[in-house]
This record gives sequence, C-alpha cells and structure tokens, in this order.
Amino acid sequence: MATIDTNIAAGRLISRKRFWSFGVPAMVVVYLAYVAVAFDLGGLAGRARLDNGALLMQDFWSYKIHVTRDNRRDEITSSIEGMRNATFSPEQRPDFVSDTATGTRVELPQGNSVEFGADGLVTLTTPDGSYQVRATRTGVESDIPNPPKNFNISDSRVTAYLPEGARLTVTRARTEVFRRQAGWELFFFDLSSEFYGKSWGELGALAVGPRIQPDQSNIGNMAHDFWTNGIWHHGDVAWAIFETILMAFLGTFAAGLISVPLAFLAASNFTPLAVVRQAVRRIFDLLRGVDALIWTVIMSRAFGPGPLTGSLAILLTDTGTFGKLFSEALENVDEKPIEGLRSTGAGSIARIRWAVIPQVAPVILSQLLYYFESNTRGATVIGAITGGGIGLLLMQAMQTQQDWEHVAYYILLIVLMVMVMDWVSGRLRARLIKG
Amino acid sequence: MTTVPADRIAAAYHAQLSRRRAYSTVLWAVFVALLVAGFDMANSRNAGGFVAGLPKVLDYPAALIGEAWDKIGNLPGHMLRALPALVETLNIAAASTLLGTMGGAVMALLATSGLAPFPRLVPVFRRILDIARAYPEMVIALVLIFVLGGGPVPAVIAIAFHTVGALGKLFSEVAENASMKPVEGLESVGASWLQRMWFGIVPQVAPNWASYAMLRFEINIRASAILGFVGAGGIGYELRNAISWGQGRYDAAAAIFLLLFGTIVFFDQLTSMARNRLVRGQEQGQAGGRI
Amino acid sequence: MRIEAEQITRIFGTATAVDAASFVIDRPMVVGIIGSSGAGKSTLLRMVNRLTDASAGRLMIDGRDVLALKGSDKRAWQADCAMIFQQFNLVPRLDVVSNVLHGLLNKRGLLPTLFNMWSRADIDRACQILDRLGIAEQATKRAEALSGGQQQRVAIARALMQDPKIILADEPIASLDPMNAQIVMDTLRRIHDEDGRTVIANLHTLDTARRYCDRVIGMRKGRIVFDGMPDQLTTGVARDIYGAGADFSEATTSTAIEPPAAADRAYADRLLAD
Amino acid sequence: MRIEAEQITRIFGTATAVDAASFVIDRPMVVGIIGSSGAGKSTLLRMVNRLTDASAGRLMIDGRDVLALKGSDKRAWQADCAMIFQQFNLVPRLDVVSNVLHGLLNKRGLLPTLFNMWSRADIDRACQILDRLGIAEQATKRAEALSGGQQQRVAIARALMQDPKIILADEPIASLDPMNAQIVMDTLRRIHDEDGRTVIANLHTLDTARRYCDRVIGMRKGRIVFDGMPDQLTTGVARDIYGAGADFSEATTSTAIEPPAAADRAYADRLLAD
Amino acid sequence: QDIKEFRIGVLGGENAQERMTNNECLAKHTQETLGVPVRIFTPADYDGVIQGLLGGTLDAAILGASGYAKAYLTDPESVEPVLVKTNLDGASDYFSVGFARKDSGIASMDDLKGKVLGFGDPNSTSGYLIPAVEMPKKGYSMEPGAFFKEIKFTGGHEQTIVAVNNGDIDAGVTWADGLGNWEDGYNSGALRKAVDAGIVDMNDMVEIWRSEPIPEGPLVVRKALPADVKAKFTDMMANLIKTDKDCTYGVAGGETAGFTPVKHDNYQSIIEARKLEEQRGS
Ligand SMILES: Nc1ncnc2c1ncn2[C@@H]1O[C@H](COP(=O)(O)OP(=O)(O)OP(=O)(O)O)[C@@H](O)[C@H]1O
Ligand SMILES: Nc1ncnc2c1ncn2[C@@H]1O[C@H](COP(=O)(O)OP(=O)(O)OP(=O)(O)O)[C@@H](O)[C@H]1O
Ligand SMILES: [Mg+2]
Ligand SMILES: [Mg+2]
Repeated sequence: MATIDTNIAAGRLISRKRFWSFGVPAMVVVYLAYVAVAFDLGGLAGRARLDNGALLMQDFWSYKIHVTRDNRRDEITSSIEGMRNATFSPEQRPDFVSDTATGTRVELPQGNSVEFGADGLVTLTTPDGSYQVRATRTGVESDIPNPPKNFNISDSRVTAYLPEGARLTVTRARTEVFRRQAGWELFFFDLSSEFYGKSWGELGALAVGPRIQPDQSNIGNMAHDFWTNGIWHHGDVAWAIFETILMAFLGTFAAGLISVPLAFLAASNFTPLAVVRQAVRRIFDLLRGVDALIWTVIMSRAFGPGPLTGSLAILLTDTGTFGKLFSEALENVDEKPIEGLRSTGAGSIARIRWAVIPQVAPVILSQLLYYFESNTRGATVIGAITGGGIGLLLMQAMQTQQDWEHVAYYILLIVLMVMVMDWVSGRLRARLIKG
Repeated sequence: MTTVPADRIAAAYHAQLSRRRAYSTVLWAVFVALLVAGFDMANSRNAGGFVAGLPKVLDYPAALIGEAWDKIGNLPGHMLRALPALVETLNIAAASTLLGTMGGAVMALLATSGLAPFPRLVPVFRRILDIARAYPEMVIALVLIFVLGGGPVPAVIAIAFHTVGALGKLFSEVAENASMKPVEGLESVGASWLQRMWFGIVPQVAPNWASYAMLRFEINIRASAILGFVGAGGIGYELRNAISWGQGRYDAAAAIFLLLFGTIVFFDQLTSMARNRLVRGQEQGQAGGRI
Repeated sequence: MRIEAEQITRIFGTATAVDAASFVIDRPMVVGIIGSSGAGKSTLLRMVNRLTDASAGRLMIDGRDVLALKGSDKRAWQADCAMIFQQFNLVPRLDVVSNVLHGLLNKRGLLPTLFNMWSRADIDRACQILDRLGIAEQATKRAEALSGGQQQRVAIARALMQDPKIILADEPIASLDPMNAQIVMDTLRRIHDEDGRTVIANLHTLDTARRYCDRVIGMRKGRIVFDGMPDQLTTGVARDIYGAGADFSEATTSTAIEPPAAADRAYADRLLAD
Repeated sequence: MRIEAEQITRIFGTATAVDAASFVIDRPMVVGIIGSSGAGKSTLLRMVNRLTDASAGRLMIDGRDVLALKGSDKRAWQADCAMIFQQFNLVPRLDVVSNVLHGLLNKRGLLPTLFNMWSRADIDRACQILDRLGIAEQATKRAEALSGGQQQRVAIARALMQDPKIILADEPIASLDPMNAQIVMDTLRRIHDEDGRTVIANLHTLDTARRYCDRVIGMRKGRIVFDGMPDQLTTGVARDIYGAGADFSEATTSTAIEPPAAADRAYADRLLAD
Repeated sequence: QDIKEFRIGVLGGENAQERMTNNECLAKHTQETLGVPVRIFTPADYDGVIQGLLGGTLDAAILGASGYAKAYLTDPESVEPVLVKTNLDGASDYFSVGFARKDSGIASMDDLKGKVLGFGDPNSTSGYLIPAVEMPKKGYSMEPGAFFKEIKFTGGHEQTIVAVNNGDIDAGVTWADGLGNWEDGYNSGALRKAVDAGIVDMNDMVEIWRSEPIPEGPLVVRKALPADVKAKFTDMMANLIKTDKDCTYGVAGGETAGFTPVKHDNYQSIIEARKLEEQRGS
C-alpha cells in the first residue's frame, strides 16, 4: 500500500533533516570551541586589562590638568594634559590651585587636597588622614607605615591614586598632581585665543559687540581661532576627512571608468576568444587578490606618501573587483533585447549602447555607489598606512596613547562620515536607478 | 481615435528627450569635472606627482621579485614558517564570519518591518546596524588591542562587529522580499514567533543569506590580514614585518605574499563557485515549481 | 460546538471592512460566504482565526469569547481553528511532510520542533492524511514543485493535522483551474461529511456555493445581507449581494465545470488517485 | 517583391533543424507557418532575418541572395526585414518611443544614435505609428510597465519604424492571452491590408492560421510538408503536419475566441482604441 | 637645474598633528631659504619615509640610524647624511633599554630564558636592530626557541611599553636618552612619554638591559638634489638653533644643542650591524 512506502520515505526524510538540524549547529559549536582554545580565550580573560578600558573610557570624555612642580627649580606650572603648548599662564591658573601661607594648594574632588610645601615636601590630605612625602636629592622619603591599596611606594617614587581619576606622583625630579575634568577642554579655542575660557553668553555678546581686532569682525576672528586651534587642529582634521573622501571618490570612480570596457573583454558572451577572456580575468584576480593595503605599499615607492597613492591603491583593487562584478552582470544580461536590436540591423556598438548598457547600468551604478561608501571606510585604513586623511590621525593618536579624547573625536567623525556617505550613496542609488 | 493627438505626444516626448539629454550632459560634465579636479588636488597634495611616479611604478616590485628570485630556494621554507600564521588568519576570518552571521541574522529579523517581534523597535535596530557597519574594523581592533592585549581575539571581535552590521542590512533586505504567505500560514496554525521565522522565513532566505555570508567570509579574510598589519596577529603581521624591513627580507615578504595571495584567490574561487550553485539551485527549484 | 458571532466589527482607518456581523452556527455544517471583492469576507475569516484583530464584537465558541484571547491562549485557539488560503501559504522550499507537520507547531514544544524532532506517530499521521487526500506520493517533494491543486490539498492536510474544530477557507479555489477547484471543493465537503467538522469557506462563485454548502452567508460592504439555504439564493438575491444591475449574468463569474463529462470525471479520478 | 527560398538548410551539430526548405512568395500576402514544437519554424524565420546563418541554400529577394550578405549589407537587409518575437525582445528599461526608434538604428548614423540625437521628424513618425497601433498614450512609459499585448504592439511599431519590405513574426501571440492575441493578429493583418507588406508568421494554432493567413506552410521535422490555402488545411492534413494519431483534436491547441460575441468585440475595440 | 618644491618627511613617535605643528616653522624657514614651496609629510611608519626618500618623492628627513642604513643599503646613491642632533651635553647618542614588569619576577636578562621578548618596528634602531645584534653577543640568541621562547614585533615603541605593562610580552626594548632618573622614565624617550601620559608607573618596571650608546640618526638629504640646494638647506638647519630656538625644540623633539655636521662613516657600524641582521634573517 502506498501509505507504508510513504511512511518509510517520510520517516527517512525527517530523520535526515533531524540529523542536519543537529549536525550543523554541533559543527559550528565544535569549531568555535576549537577557535576559543586556539586563541587562548581562557588566558585572555586573565590578561585583559579592564583598567585600561576604564582609563580609555574616562579619557574619552574628560581631560586632565597637570599641576607640576619641578623639584630642582621649585617652579609650579599648570597645563592641560602636560602639553607644552597648553600651559596656563599665571593669570589663567585654574581656580582649584591656590597659594597658602606655606606653599601652594591643589584642591581635588571628594575632600582630597595636595599641598606643595617648602624643600620638596608634599602633603596629601584625604578624608581618612594626612600623608607627607618629601622629595630629596637622592630619592623620595615617605613615612607611611601601612600604605592603603591606592598607594604605590618605592624609595624613588611615590604614586597615590585618588578618587575620580586624580593622582599624585612624587619623584626626586618632579611632583605632579592630575585632576580630571569632564569635557574636551580647548575644543573650541586654545589658550592663545582671546576667546578662551569665555562662556557661551560672553561669546554671543562678543559676536555682536565691538571689534577686538580692527581688521577683522569678531565672528571671523572666532572662526579663525577655532579653525586654527593649536590643540584640536579643526582645519587640519577637516582637510583630513576631505582627503579620505577624495581618495575613495577618485579610486572608486576611476576604477569604474576603467573596468567597464575591460569587463566586456572578460564576459563570455561578448568575448568569445577564451585566451583574451582568461587573461583579463586573471588580471582581475591579481588586482583584487593583492589587497589595497599591499598596493599602497607598492605604490608609495613610486608616488610617495599622500592621497594620490591611496587612491591609486583603491583604484587597482577596485578595478579587479568591478571587473569581476561587471563581467558577471554582462554575462547575465537578457539576450532578448539584443536579439531584437540585431533583427533591425543595428551594429554591435549600437546594440551595446541600447540593449546592454540600459540593462547593466543600474547594476554598475549601484555597485559603484556602494563601493564608494565602503571605500570611504577602507580609505581610513589605507590612509593610516600611506599617510593621509583621518585614518593617519586616528592611528597615530591611538599609538601614542596620549590623547584619547582626540581618538574619541576622530572615531566619532569617522563614524559620522561613513554614515553620511552611506546615506548619500543610498539616496543617489535610489534616485539614479529609479530615473 | 485617441484622446491626445500623436503630434502632441511627439512634441511632449521631444521636449522630454531634450531635457533628459541636457540633464545627462550636465551630470556627466559635473562628474568629469569632479574627477579631474579631485585628481588634480590629490596629485598636488601627494609627495610625488603622478607623471613623475609612473615610470617608477615597477621599481619596487622589481626589487622585491628580483631578490625573491635570487633566493628562490628560501621561499618554501618561509612559506612553511608562515603557515601557522595563515591558519590563524583564516580562523579569525571564519570565527568572525560565523559569529557575525549569527548576530546579523538575529539583528536582521529584529530590524525588518513585518517580521520584527517588536515593530516599534525596528528603527532602533536599524540604527544599531548602521553604526555597526560604519565602524572601520581597524578602529575597534586598535581600541580592543589596548584593552585586551594584542592577538587574534580583538580582531575577531572587531570583524564580527562589522560583519553583524554589514550582513544584518543585507539579510534584512533579503528578508523584506521574502513572501509573507508562509508566515501567515504558520501564524494561522498558532506557531510562535521563533517558529514562524524558523520555518517560514529561514528556508526562503537561506540560499541568499548563505551566499552573502560566503562573500563576507572572502572579505573577512582580507580584513583579518589587514588587521594583522596593525597588530592583531596572523599573516598580516608576518607580512608587515618582512615588508617593512625591506631589502634583505624580500624573499620572506614574497613568500608570505604568495601564500596570502594564493589563499585569497583560492577562497575567492571556491566561494564564488559555491554561491553560483546556491543561487542557480534556487532558480532551478523555482523553475521546477512553475512546471 | 456552537459558534456565535456577535456584532463583530473591523475598522481600517476610516473604512469599515466588517460592520457588526452576527450569525450563529449551532451544528457542524459547510457554510459559504459570498460577496463581491472588498465586501469584507477575508477580514471576517481572518478575525475568526485571529490573524486580524477585531475592532469590536465577540465571537463566542462554546461560551468563550475567542476574540479576547491573548498570547498562548490565542495561539491555542488558532491551532483549533485551521485556515486555508487562496495562495496556499505553504513554505515553498520545504517538503510536503514538513509542511503538513507544521500543523502541530502549536501542540509540540518549541525546541523539538526547531530541531525537527517529530515523533514517529506524528509522521505516520501526516502520511495518512496525505494519503486520504490522494497526494501521499508527493510526500517528500518540495511544496513548490507541486501543482496548484496539489498545493491546496497539502494546505488542507496541514489544516487536518491541526485536528481543528473549525476549518476556515479563504477563497480556496480562486487560484485554481476548474479541474483542481472541483477536487479541492470535493475534498472540503468530504472532510465535513466524514469528520463532522465545521467548514466556513469564502467563495467567489455562486454555483460553487450552491453546490457545496449547507448554508450561505452573503456580505455586501461589510454587512451581512443574506443568510439562508443555498436554494434561497435566487438571481434576484445575488443581484442584491453583488450590488449588480439588471444586466447581471452569473456566467461571468462562473467557473463551474459543466455537468461532469465522463472523460473529465475519469481525469479527476486519476488526479485524485495519485 | 518576390521571395524565393531555394533549398534552405540548417544543421545544428547532427540535427537538421531545417531541411531543404523551398517556397516562392510572389506577391505581398500573409503567410502562416505551422508545425509542432521543434519543427524548425523559428530557425527558418531566423535564417531569413539572418539572425541564424544558413548551412546551405539561397534566399533570392528580387534576384539577390540575402543569405550570402555580409557586414553592413547584411544589416541593411535586416533593416528591410523586420522581426517580431514571441517574447517581444524590447529593451525593458527604456521608454516606448525609444524602443520604437530603435527600428532606425541601421538607418541613422552611429554617433547621433549613440547620443540619443533623434530628429523631430523621426519622433513624430514613431508617435504616429504608436497612434496607429492604439498605444500612443503609453509613449513615455517604460516598456516593462506595459501589458504583454501592449508590448507586442510596441514591437510591431518598432518593426513598422523600420519601414520593412517583409515582417517576420515568430509566434507573436504565444505569450498573450486570447484577447490580446486577437488584437495583435488583427494588427498584423491590418498592416498587410493597408500597407501591402508581406507578413510571415509562425503560429502554433491552426485556427489562427486559418483565420488570418492567405497561405499556410506546414513544417514537420525540418521539412515543408504542406503549402497551400488555409481552406485546404483539413484535420487530416493537420494530423500529418503534427504527426498526431487519430485522437488528435484541434480543441486542445486552440486558443481562439469563440465567434466574436458582440460584447467581446466591443471590449476589443475599446482596448484597441486607447 | 632647479627644484619646484621641497618635501620633508617626518618620522613617527608623536601623533601626526603634533608632528605637523612642530615642523611648521621648519617649513617656513626652509621656504625662505630655498625660495620654493615646502611641504611636510608624516607617514605612519619608518618605512613610509624611507620609501619616499628612495623613490625620490621626499627630499629630506631625520632618520633613525637603522633607517639610514636601510636607505644606504638599498641604494647607496639615494641619500647622504648631513647633520645630526646634538644633546645638551654635546653627545649625539642614546640607548636601547630593555625592561620588564617588576612583579613578573624578571630582574635580569637571564630571567628571560623561555620568555617572550618584544621589539618595536623592524626599522627601529633601538627598538630592534641594536638589541638584535648586541644581545646574541652576550649569549642571548635571537633564534626563536633557543633562548627566548618567542620574539614579537609590537609595531612601535609605544605599543611595546603597553604590551609589557599588560603582560602580553615578558620584556621589551625601547629608547631612552639615559639621562635623568629611571623613576621618571629618564629625561626623554618613549618611557618618559608613557609615564607623562599616565600609561605606566615606573615603580612597576625594572630595567634589565642597556645597549652601548647608539648614534643619533642623521638628517639626510636626497643625493640627487642640486648641490646648492643641499648646501643652503644644510646651512639653514645647522644654524637653526641660533635663528629659532623654539623651532629647534619642536624639530628635534626636545631640548638640544642643535644640529652639527655628520659623515657617513659615523654610521658604518650600524650599517654593518644591519647587514649582519639581514644575513641572519634569511
Ligand atoms: N490590512 C488592511 N488595511 C487596510 N484596509 C484593509 C486591510 N485589509 C482589508 N482592508 C479593506 O477592508 C475591506 C474588506 O476587505 P476584504 O479583504 O475583507 O474583502 P474581501 O471580501 O475578502 O474581498 P476579495 O474578494 O477582494 O478578497 C476592503 O475595502 C479592503 O480594502
Ligand atoms: N541554437 C541552436 N542550437 C542547437 N539546436 C538548435 C538551436 N536552435 C534550434 N535548434 C534545434 O533545431 C530544431 C528546430 O528548432 P526551432 O526552434 O526552429 O523549432 P520551432 O518549430 O520554432 O519550435 P517551437 O515551436 O518550439 O518554437 C529543434 O530540434 C531545436 O532543438
Ligand atoms: Mg478576500
Ligand atoms: Mg520557435
């Protein structure tokens, strides 16, 4: 009877499906387990420096003011992030630094304070008690019998880690206090600007008020100071972003122009000659297989650092990619319209123009725009290697590990840039392909 | 016979044609102008000019290949030594593609209107995907290297994160085009959301999803090689060390490069074959349905 | 089982798709719902199955208002109330048996179903149902490889797998050629006759309603304008339901196969057999 | 114009698609070619248009062998000999007028056509032709947005734009529903009647051939097995052409619309009109 | 012949912005001296600058000693050293310093047996070349597995310090001027920058190795430049400390006594070392 056969066949079918629905997830799990072992995931948990992460997070949104005493010269300076070009002049001195009868006092959050006394003496006052440390010619003397956990003491250096990221360090050469403040100080105006330290209200008033410099309006002056900010370099950053987009633009679209004709040579329905086709295809493979990064290295000998080198690298890789994509699109074109035109006696160029191009144009255009967006991201990486654009700024800021707020700023800009490009390319795609 | 006379239509068409011609002429002109101006600017901001550099394009490859050729006997040894690094790179790519595909699939279903279990949150999930896609892998990798230390794990996380974004969007586009009929059919028998997705959507989208995931694997091999360049281990690291030392180690550079290139081309061909089969298999299935 | 619809209403934006529909079905029978396009037939059926939420009204099934159910109660009701669609709504890439087994999704646990852990008994039952509908041979084929009539029978098999109290069918034969339409309607009728299940079917042709139904409900612009025996459905009544003028001729909507010729009959039997 | 086919033959690998076909058409007429699938109808037509090269034989048009033409001569012949396809073979993404203007690609210079520089006169003519075929309203739409029957009429318009001596049509109505099929065949007939052009059409239904053609050629397995008046086409002859047995009934292949009812006629006219 | 513009490459160690800012004044002075536009380039790694010099797309740069050796060995006709930065004490050298975490129990090179040693950039003198040549002479072989378990490149001085601090590698080498005190990370060098940035606490670190003094890298100019351009530029740089002290600070990366002439022969030993390392590598 049919049912019995059916039952057996159906039973087999279901058990086969059951085997796969267990087998595939099991294989994935086994593989991931192998990778976890191979990558020493267990050891990583021990090595992970979450305090580094915390530091980074903190630095993303805050900055440090360093108050430093050169113990040899007995000279106290305050600066932002210890930068030479962000050192406060005496009249700009932060208000948590004050003179006392015996020295200079630095107020820190949560009731802590540090006082620089005479002869290298430093007094740290915390809600739990007061500690004294003295920097001498030969080392650091401290008399702290049971140092709390937040102290790191040797006879050449004493560090105390205080709440809210504050810190005190004493060595024989220098005594240094960090105080962390929220925000990106100097983001708008650096210390050399007349507009530094002014509130929004004051700036607003100044904008319409009488000119500070007779030859320039105050708004122009502000814009200029902002643009040439010596710490955040807004002008240069804007250029870098532009350069990154430029690299992506040139590379992508030039590659598109080059690869369209080449794609015809690689499509079996347009180039019957297998030798030519295979040769062109292998060239595409080579261009694509060598990553843009390697092309950058190769190109930089001939063209040196700069955006042109980056765009050439993108151009080379993308020619390979587009060549492959476009030739596939060409191989998939519907032959019917072509035959229709052939039957009217149209020549080959007319056939390509009127029966092939209208079919592949949407594919080509949407791929170009899609890659334009994705190359903007790629150009960030390439720029980091060949020296250009926002990628270089980011990479360097990260490697020197000093300016995490700049890193945060660059990351923000990059993500915004890519999202804008994504949006623009999406809009253009929708518009151009519809019309 | 007609309500609008033919010559009126002809006139309207003629006007439309001229407008279209003018429009596309302008578009092309703007495009070419942008390209030329852009090239000019890039050229002037580069250390070396395009024209001056062109004759020297082959200098570097020539030096590299020349040395590699002289020491051709060393190449197999170098390749053998780089093999573990290559395996690491491939593992990074595979693990991150797997994780990214799984994450992308879930995110895609959450971000597809019509399928999402929480329709109000669809825009939120879409934005999350946008952001995940916008982060260059390098940025995440560098930050993670700082926190987790160098090695493959930061690379896996970085690439997987980006893959979630990239695949999530593509997956959701595929899922949007999936027929809702099976889902409705399953809903009518009282199936829960997970069951509806698993039996109604996944079988429909599986070939396309798999095809995109494979394409992504191919891309991720390159990405993981690149991340090696900035310190995330694998073959990119070996390549960078050999290349940046320069003359004297070009044989090693060439060997590693050949290994990497071979691998990329191999997987490229493999996945494009597999993808062709997947997509063609699907078409055959549909044709079968029509007969 | 007693089905009691009280003032069921559905409003889409400003349009009232179903307007205070009330009826009582007090014993198992085959009910046909007719009406022109947009009359609200689909919406009514979808509200009964809870695919669409009602704006107002109650649907009392054995004394319980199923329109008020939520979450798993609602899904349990859906499992009791099978639905058959014009476009079959099968999973095209899956095989026929799996599609039929989907009728159990609500009754078996989540994990077993996700991993295809169907019991032997369930598979056997699915095959028996397929056999009963004459498509056992197709059991391991993909649903999309089947003809429309076969797919609709798979959908009916899925419905039967649910072991439902009611079977709702939304224009089950609208996508089918006359031959397959007849097979599907015969099948639905047989399910009522043999199992004693209630069948409510939206139909777009009068002659089908006359031939297969025990009772016909006519809808127009969301309201129920006719409820009676098939033989009360005169051309005059039909004109009212379809809002048509004097030139209304049934022929334009008819898809009936003329008094089954011997050859057609044989062909249908052959189709039913394999 | 005199068309003289002499022993035209086409061999694909080992299979002979068209086997020494000879016929003479000595005055403009509508010729139907019938035959079962694979009989070689399409191949014959494609050889005439030079889309497929002949393996042997000659096709003398006014004393010149067009099968021997090469390069631009060949293209000039193609321009004189328009072809209409079953699948329309239009460029789907382009607008209707552009598709019609493509009929001039051979007659206008390469550069102007590449850049879309059509003269006002050409556009006027294209629109007149569209008007004549009743689809002027669709002129600026994309071809893909049109119904099948409309698309086929665009294809005919492109053919007319070529101002051809002969129109070849390869199963022009096979993809169309009966209503559109009738419109298209009426159009082709009208073109012959009004312009006096020769039309050669492959047809897959006998009744269409009978109704529209002045002469019918029957092919079987590559050979011409019938050549005569439509009324000579008896069921016996048809059986020979189709190689069918005694159970052959025309009805199974017929798509004719039964003796045009007044309503259908009116509907067709309305369709033709807009 | 004439030049149309003059391009200066600046090596890493500071972020690209700082490098640009610090060298802006140099561009200005050079422009005044040579009368042609001057541009500054800041590639990401050592190799970027060296490739630029080799390819003729950069005209001058301050290289590391090893970087100069690389340029010389690749193409002896590419660049010539003209000046070198001189420290306040008149010397022109610095050190490569090996260091480890104090709590790792490593106090000397011998403790590193079977451990992981980290280098910076392969083109770095102190971060790779010198230790790679000097350590084996003391019996610490560079063959992976022989003495050290593994040798890793971190990519740069900063990464080395972070990697040691994180425990990714057991010990690393970096550069320091050797002046001042260990607890400050010396007066200048990569350690000092890391300390100032708050990345490491020198109390947690120990010094385990120190190289012989390493000659400061030279300011090189491209050999193919016209003689008068080379002369004018060299002259300008030699006098920079007198004409613009602040600028010298930025260009030299700290307090110095300015630039003094230097000859190719000064780097002979480094070149030999690099050659040696090259042979070992292949
Ligand atoms: N999801 C919806 N959103 C808005 N309006 C809807 C929706 N579903 C149905 N409608 C409207 O409700 C009315 C009734 O639709 P319904 O589909 O129930 O009619 P029907 O009788 O099934 O017609 P048909 O024979 O065409 O299937 C129609 O006017 C329809 O446009
Ligand atoms: N390009 C080709 N290559 C090989 N064989 C072909 C080709 N074109 C046609 N044939 C073969 O030639 C024979 C005649 O085909 P043709 O298309 O002319 O038949 P037809 O009468 O048009 O059939 P149909 O009604 O199916 O269109 C068939 O056997 C076909 O398989
Ligand atoms: Mg409906
Ligand atoms: Mg044919």
